Amino acid sequence: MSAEIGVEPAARLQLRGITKQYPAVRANDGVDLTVAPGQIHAVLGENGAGKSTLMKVIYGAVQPDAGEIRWNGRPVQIASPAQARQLGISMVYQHFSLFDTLTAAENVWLGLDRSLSLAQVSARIREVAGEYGLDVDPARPVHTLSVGERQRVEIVRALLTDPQLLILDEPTSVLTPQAVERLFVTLRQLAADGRSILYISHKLDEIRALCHHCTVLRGGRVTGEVDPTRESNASLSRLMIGAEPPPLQHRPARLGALALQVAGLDLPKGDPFGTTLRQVGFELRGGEVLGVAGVSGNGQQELMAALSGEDMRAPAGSIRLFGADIARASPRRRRQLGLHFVPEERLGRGAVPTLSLAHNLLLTRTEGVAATGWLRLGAVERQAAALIERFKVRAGGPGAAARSLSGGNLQKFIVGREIDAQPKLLIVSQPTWGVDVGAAAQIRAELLALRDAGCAVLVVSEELEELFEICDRLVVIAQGRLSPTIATRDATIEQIGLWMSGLWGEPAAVGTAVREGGPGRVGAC
Amino acid sequence: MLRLGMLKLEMRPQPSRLMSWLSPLIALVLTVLIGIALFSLLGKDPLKALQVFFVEPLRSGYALAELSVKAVPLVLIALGLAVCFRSNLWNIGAEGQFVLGALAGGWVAMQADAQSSRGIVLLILAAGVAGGMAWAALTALLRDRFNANEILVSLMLVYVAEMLLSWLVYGPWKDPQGYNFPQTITFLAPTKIPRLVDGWRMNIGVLVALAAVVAFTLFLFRTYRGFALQVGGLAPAAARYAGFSSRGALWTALLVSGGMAGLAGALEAAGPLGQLTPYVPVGYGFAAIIVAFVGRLHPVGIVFSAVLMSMFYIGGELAQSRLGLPKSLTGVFQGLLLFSLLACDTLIAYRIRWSRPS
Amino acid sequence: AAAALVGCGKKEEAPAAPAAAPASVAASAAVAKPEPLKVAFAYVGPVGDAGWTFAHDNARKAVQAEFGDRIVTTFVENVPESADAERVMRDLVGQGNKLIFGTTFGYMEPMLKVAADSKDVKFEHATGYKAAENMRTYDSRTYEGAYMAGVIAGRMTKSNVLGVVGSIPIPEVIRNINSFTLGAQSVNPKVRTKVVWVNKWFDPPKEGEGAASLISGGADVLFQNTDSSAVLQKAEEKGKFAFGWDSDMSKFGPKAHLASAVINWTPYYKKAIDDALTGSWATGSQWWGVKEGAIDIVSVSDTVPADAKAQVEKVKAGLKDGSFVIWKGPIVGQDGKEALAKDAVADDKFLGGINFYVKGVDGKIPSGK
Amino acid sequence: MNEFALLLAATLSAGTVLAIAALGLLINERAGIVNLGAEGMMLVAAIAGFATAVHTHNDWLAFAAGAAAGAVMAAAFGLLVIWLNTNQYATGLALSLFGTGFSAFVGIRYTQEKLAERPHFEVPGLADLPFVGPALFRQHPMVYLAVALMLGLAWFLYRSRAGLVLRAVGESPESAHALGYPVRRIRLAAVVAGGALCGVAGAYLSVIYTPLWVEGMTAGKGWIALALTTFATWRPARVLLGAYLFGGVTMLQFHLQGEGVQVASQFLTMLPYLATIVVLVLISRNPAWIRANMPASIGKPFFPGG
Ligand SMILES: Nc1ncnc2c1ncn2[C@@H]1O[C@H](COP(=O)(O)OP(=O)(O)OP(=O)(O)O)[C@@H](O)[C@H]1O
Ligand SMILES: Nc1ncnc2c1ncn2[C@@H]1O[C@H](COP(=O)(O)OP(=O)(O)OP(=O)(O)O)[C@@H](O)[C@H]1O
Ligand SMILES: [Mg+2]
Ligand SMILES: [Mg+2]
Repeated sequence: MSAEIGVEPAARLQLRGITKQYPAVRANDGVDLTVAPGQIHAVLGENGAGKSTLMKVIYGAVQPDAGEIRWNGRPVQIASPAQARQLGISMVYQHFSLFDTLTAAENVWLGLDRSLSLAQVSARIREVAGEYGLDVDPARPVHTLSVGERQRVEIVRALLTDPQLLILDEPTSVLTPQAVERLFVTLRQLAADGRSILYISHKLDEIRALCHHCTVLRGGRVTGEVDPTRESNASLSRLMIGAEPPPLQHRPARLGALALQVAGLDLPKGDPFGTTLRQVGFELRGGEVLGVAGVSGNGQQELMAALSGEDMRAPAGSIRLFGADIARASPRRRRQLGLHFVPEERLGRGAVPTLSLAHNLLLTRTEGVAATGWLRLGAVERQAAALIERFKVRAGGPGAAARSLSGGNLQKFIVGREIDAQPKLLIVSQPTWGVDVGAAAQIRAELLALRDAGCAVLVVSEELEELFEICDRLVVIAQGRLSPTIATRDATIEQIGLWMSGLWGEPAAVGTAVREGGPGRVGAC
Repeated sequence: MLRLGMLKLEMRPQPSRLMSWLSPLIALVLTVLIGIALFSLLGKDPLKALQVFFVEPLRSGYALAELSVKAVPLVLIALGLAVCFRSNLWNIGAEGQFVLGALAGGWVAMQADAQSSRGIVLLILAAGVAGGMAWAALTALLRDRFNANEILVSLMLVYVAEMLLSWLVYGPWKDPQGYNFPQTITFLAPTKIPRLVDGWRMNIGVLVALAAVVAFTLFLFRTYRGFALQVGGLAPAAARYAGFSSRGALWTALLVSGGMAGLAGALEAAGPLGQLTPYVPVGYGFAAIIVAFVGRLHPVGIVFSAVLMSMFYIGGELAQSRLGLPKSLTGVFQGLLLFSLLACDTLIAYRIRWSRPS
Repeated sequence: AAAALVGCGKKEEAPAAPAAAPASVAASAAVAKPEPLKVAFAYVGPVGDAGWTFAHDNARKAVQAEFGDRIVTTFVENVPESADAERVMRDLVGQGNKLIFGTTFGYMEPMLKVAADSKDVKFEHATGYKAAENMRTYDSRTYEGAYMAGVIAGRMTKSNVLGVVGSIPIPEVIRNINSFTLGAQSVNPKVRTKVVWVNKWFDPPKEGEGAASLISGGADVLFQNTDSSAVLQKAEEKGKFAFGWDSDMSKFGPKAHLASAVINWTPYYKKAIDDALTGSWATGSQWWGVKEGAIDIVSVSDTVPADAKAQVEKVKAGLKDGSFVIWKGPIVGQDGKEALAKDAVADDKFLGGINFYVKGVDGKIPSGK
Repeated sequence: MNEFALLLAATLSAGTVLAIAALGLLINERAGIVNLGAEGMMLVAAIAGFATAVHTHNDWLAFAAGAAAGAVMAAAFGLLVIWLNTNQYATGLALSLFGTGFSAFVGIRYTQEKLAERPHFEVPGLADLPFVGPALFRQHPMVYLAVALMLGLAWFLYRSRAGLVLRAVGESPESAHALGYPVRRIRLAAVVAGGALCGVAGAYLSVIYTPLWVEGMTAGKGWIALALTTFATWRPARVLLGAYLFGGVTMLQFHLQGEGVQVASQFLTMLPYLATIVVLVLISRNPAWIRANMPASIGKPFFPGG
């Protein structure tokens, strides 16, 4: 084996037997990986497979318990990100590492080790921006940037260190399809310059389109090394989870009564860094699933808050539930009327991390509360146990603290908690964010079952595939405005992608959107 | 994980129940050990010093009664503060609310005459609650309307309350027969808080406090409203999602804690003090913050920590006349106890491991 | 019930007291050694305040030295004037003390309560007005010192503006401000007195700030009725004059210090202990001044002209032999009305209830009518 | 006129204690840590400084001792809060309590001490100018140092890379950690620096401003310094301004009394505290203003996972 290392002097990065043990899991278990110069190398795996951990090991942010790293043939110890950058390794994190109140240039400056002045950094940003088509205004504070622009700041920051190896951890989860295309152009250009790229994604299509080589991780171990251009989605999926997810059962929609009517919803942003909603309007009937697509940060959060009642400032009459004006009703009142909501953040919003699952049930369910306000803890506990059973939540029982559950299991518990309430309207935000394929399939199936039972379902997601899979109709949100709705069967990914940039063919609307949002608010490049 | 020398802290998947009970004990033992070292350093017999702090205050019925005089206001105020802190509201102005309770209760007491019925005591306590609530309501209002930081506002209002008291006892409420000294009349017999045992100063405040402990335990852990308040403290976004009003929590928590401090103030004014003087505030409001924390913000824990704190106070007094130790030692011990407790609390959420060199 | 607290610490000496009486004294009294009288002091402040409590503690040390092993003294400092005072008093009784001094007004009610339950113990309460069978009150005529300081101030001021930093507006302090002003006016009718109240007995930074503001308001001689030397030190820093109060503070401001109006509690404490030892103790009210050696003006600075010194000496001599009375009419109040008619001499009741400023004092008594 | 000059001078002097302490706390808070122990640190530093001055007769050594005392206390606080993740508010309160008791305890033998003669300070050439001389140029050097400190801190925060790193840590410790900055060490350094400045303020109080040692002599100044950082929206120049404003109100209330204003002194004594509340309310009503300046991670624990 070691002879093999010797005969491949061209390898830029070689990992041998990387192992990383966390208290609960072995995130990496003897991982081997070789990246050649100029190679775009995909790392594929379901949630929790250990992809991010491996990348952090390479970037020096996490120290492995065992294993060897060779950089350009020489064994190295990478003690810190600063040292990694010195070697020529740069990384764009899955979760951005930007500072909201600082300018783009300051953010970039913080990621550089060389003693450039801020002015020099600004100049370099402009140079790189020109070279790779990564348009960034160095003087803008980050909180005024769209998500796409923020990602460009991250990439520019990585490029300014002149890396030989660039690590991108799920860079496309926040981009429109068009922006993804642009990014790919840039990445191919970088690879052509001889730089290596480690590219992490769950999106099989992307990997097949972009990457030269693919390493598949499962449970912290390497389960395959393939040339992605020669694989199919199904074969990659088998490598990844050992099976293909069960296909969803689609039944024709049987439309019921008008459930939710939103009209003329104008809502100035509550948070200075938020988005203002303008003239949002749509309708939703029982027995159908409406999907809201859009790049995050375009008003989804604000719209959800207005619909769920977390933000009660909506103009009177702008939101009606079965005809009743609920624009200013509290979340509890809305729940009484049959509106339930699953937020995208599980810990801290959908559930209190330190409280037990039973106590967390009380957030939205009051069957265990007597009319006097007395808690019948026994009843609550039994109810929680039943939920855990029904939705196959893996947890230590109703007494387990919410934060002791894995993300997918907690999501199952929260979605289950709301579905079990037998809502008339269920609003779900990012139903399968960070949830592994199996759990995701289960949750999607539950949502469809709910629809078939006559419930109105509103799903907000950034994953277009997911929306196309489960929605009857789609609508796009961009810069706080809503596009017209379109039946899913009439829609194409390209069209929705275009709409996500705020361009939905209403000349007047487009004009205003661009002017009001400013040049940078448009998600696409 | 984080390292401190060879020690490594590791987050536990679940907070440890055992440690949440053990940690106050470890902290107390630590404090006592430091105390022993300190006494030896000062050339005092540590055993005797420990006896003064931990035995003498418990030696007799009378001593226990005196302990209750100190502990009752601490328990009452700390109960209210526990609700506040659990709701993530940092009312550190209980001292001011205590003063206002004493003022309001005292005012009612001054209206009494020798023929007044004993029922007036209830009125005095109610006035105390109202006075404390009113003062806390100022903080709540400024936080609610203007988003003003409640830590600072409530604290500044302590100084204002003290000056208000000072103005009243020097001016409008001054005892006309008092040679112009800063004091009100001594309250008449019917207004006195009834004592439990003749000759001892222990009064019905003890019963009030015990009832409050039961009520607060039930409120916090067995009612929906109590649950809602705590969700607001643990995870504000979850409270908003659940529809638990944060304004409601703000007002409830501050009014409850203000009311409890006011109640303690009225009990003190019409109890052991029997009149109003500029010296009504003696720091109960601040000490109760420690009591609340050492009691883990749990009503039953608060009883224990209030007794402990009172032992420190009384022990500090005794140590002066018995051992010639300065009074400031009390503060040193209280600070040390809180420090040790906070440090030991780390063990609830984390586990200590010896780091194995890799 | 209180007796339950006795025990423990019998061997311990009183904290700051000399460890044991000098051997010679012990030997001379060795014939028939009675149990020493246990005497306790409850102080409102720290013994190191350099002012009020310090003066009391000096006297305690003096009597301890004087009576040797016939008495044992103990003190408790920083006793709040709150519900805690009663417990401390009861504990002191329980410890076997037979004579207990409480050195601040706020102990009056608690001491009365404890005295009622402990008939075999004698109580001495400073500055109060309520007495009992076994509790008497004592005080010193601090205003005599204030008057003498005023005489010096009246001579030394150039701006004719005097400044007083007052603690809390009780009759004693108002009386001192008035007496200080009367003393100054006796040698310089043009003087005016400005007053700031810090509403605390002991808060040096605040006292200093008060002094600074008086100086910025034109005062060039300061006087304080608070318990620390902060005012004197502020005057030193700003190149103005000031006085020591309660104890000799000359070392805190060698240049600014004009004189210290001191209280010497020793004569009274000696008498009280003597009364208790000899069994002649009786209740009542004692108010001692220059005449009894309780009040004096000391360490008069060399910057004070000799004739001014002579004026002060004359006043002191007059107070001593009773030929001079400070509060004798005509005395006109701030409002211009006659407070004391010509030749009328104020009695102690009048003095005890003074709640007005004399003419020449600016401002308004907080919450005064 | 001269009267006003003296009032101004007293105001600057009174504001300096607050300014130095508040600038220190500003450093803490810029790194995301609130230290409610300011009062305790100032007290321990006050006695440390005073004792040093008594024994060495050197005021500058006294300031150094004060700074060291403040730094040590802050380091203890920092270890608990940053490494053991204890609650910042509770730990700060414990520090306050401990500091108050401990300073009183070790300070007992210094309550009778006085310092060597306090020198007068004049800026040569400027001290004799009419009005501005007595108003501005007869101050202890520490008064000017406070101004220099403000300028230095403003430069550090907004012009230097290290200052940018500090602000970045306060804004998002997670991101700073991801970029490889030693977040906890930076936070500890900020806490220690803040403690040292609180210490200098405490020593200035006992060695120059009062100059005496007495128990609890800070009398709430630490708390007011904490309030100042919020009402200055975490900007150094505004901290200084606020400190002088507060010093001004303090002096003004005495001045009004001395001038015989017909208001009970208790109400005048309330003034500084009421002023704090009013300014706090005025500042806080605009959440956008706060949000744009407030270090986003302030008061929140940071636990690096990795
Ligand atoms: N700091 C940590 N402490 C403890 N466990 C961790 C830590 N970081 C990651 N893990 C665990 O290690 C495993 C691998 O996590 P990792 O983030 O590498 O997965 P991933 O493949 O990047 O998943 P995703 O697709 O969700 O990004 C998971 O089970 C995760 O819970
Ligand atoms: N000693 C304590 N200190 C701090 N918090 C506590 C303490 N004991 C309980 N709690 C908290 O109080 C809440 C309720 O606790 P409690 O044990 O009363 O109820 P429970 O265990 O949920 O219900 P049940 O007793 O019916 O099983 C929980 O959030 C718990 O973490
Ligand atoms: Mg990942
Ligand atoms: Mg339980």
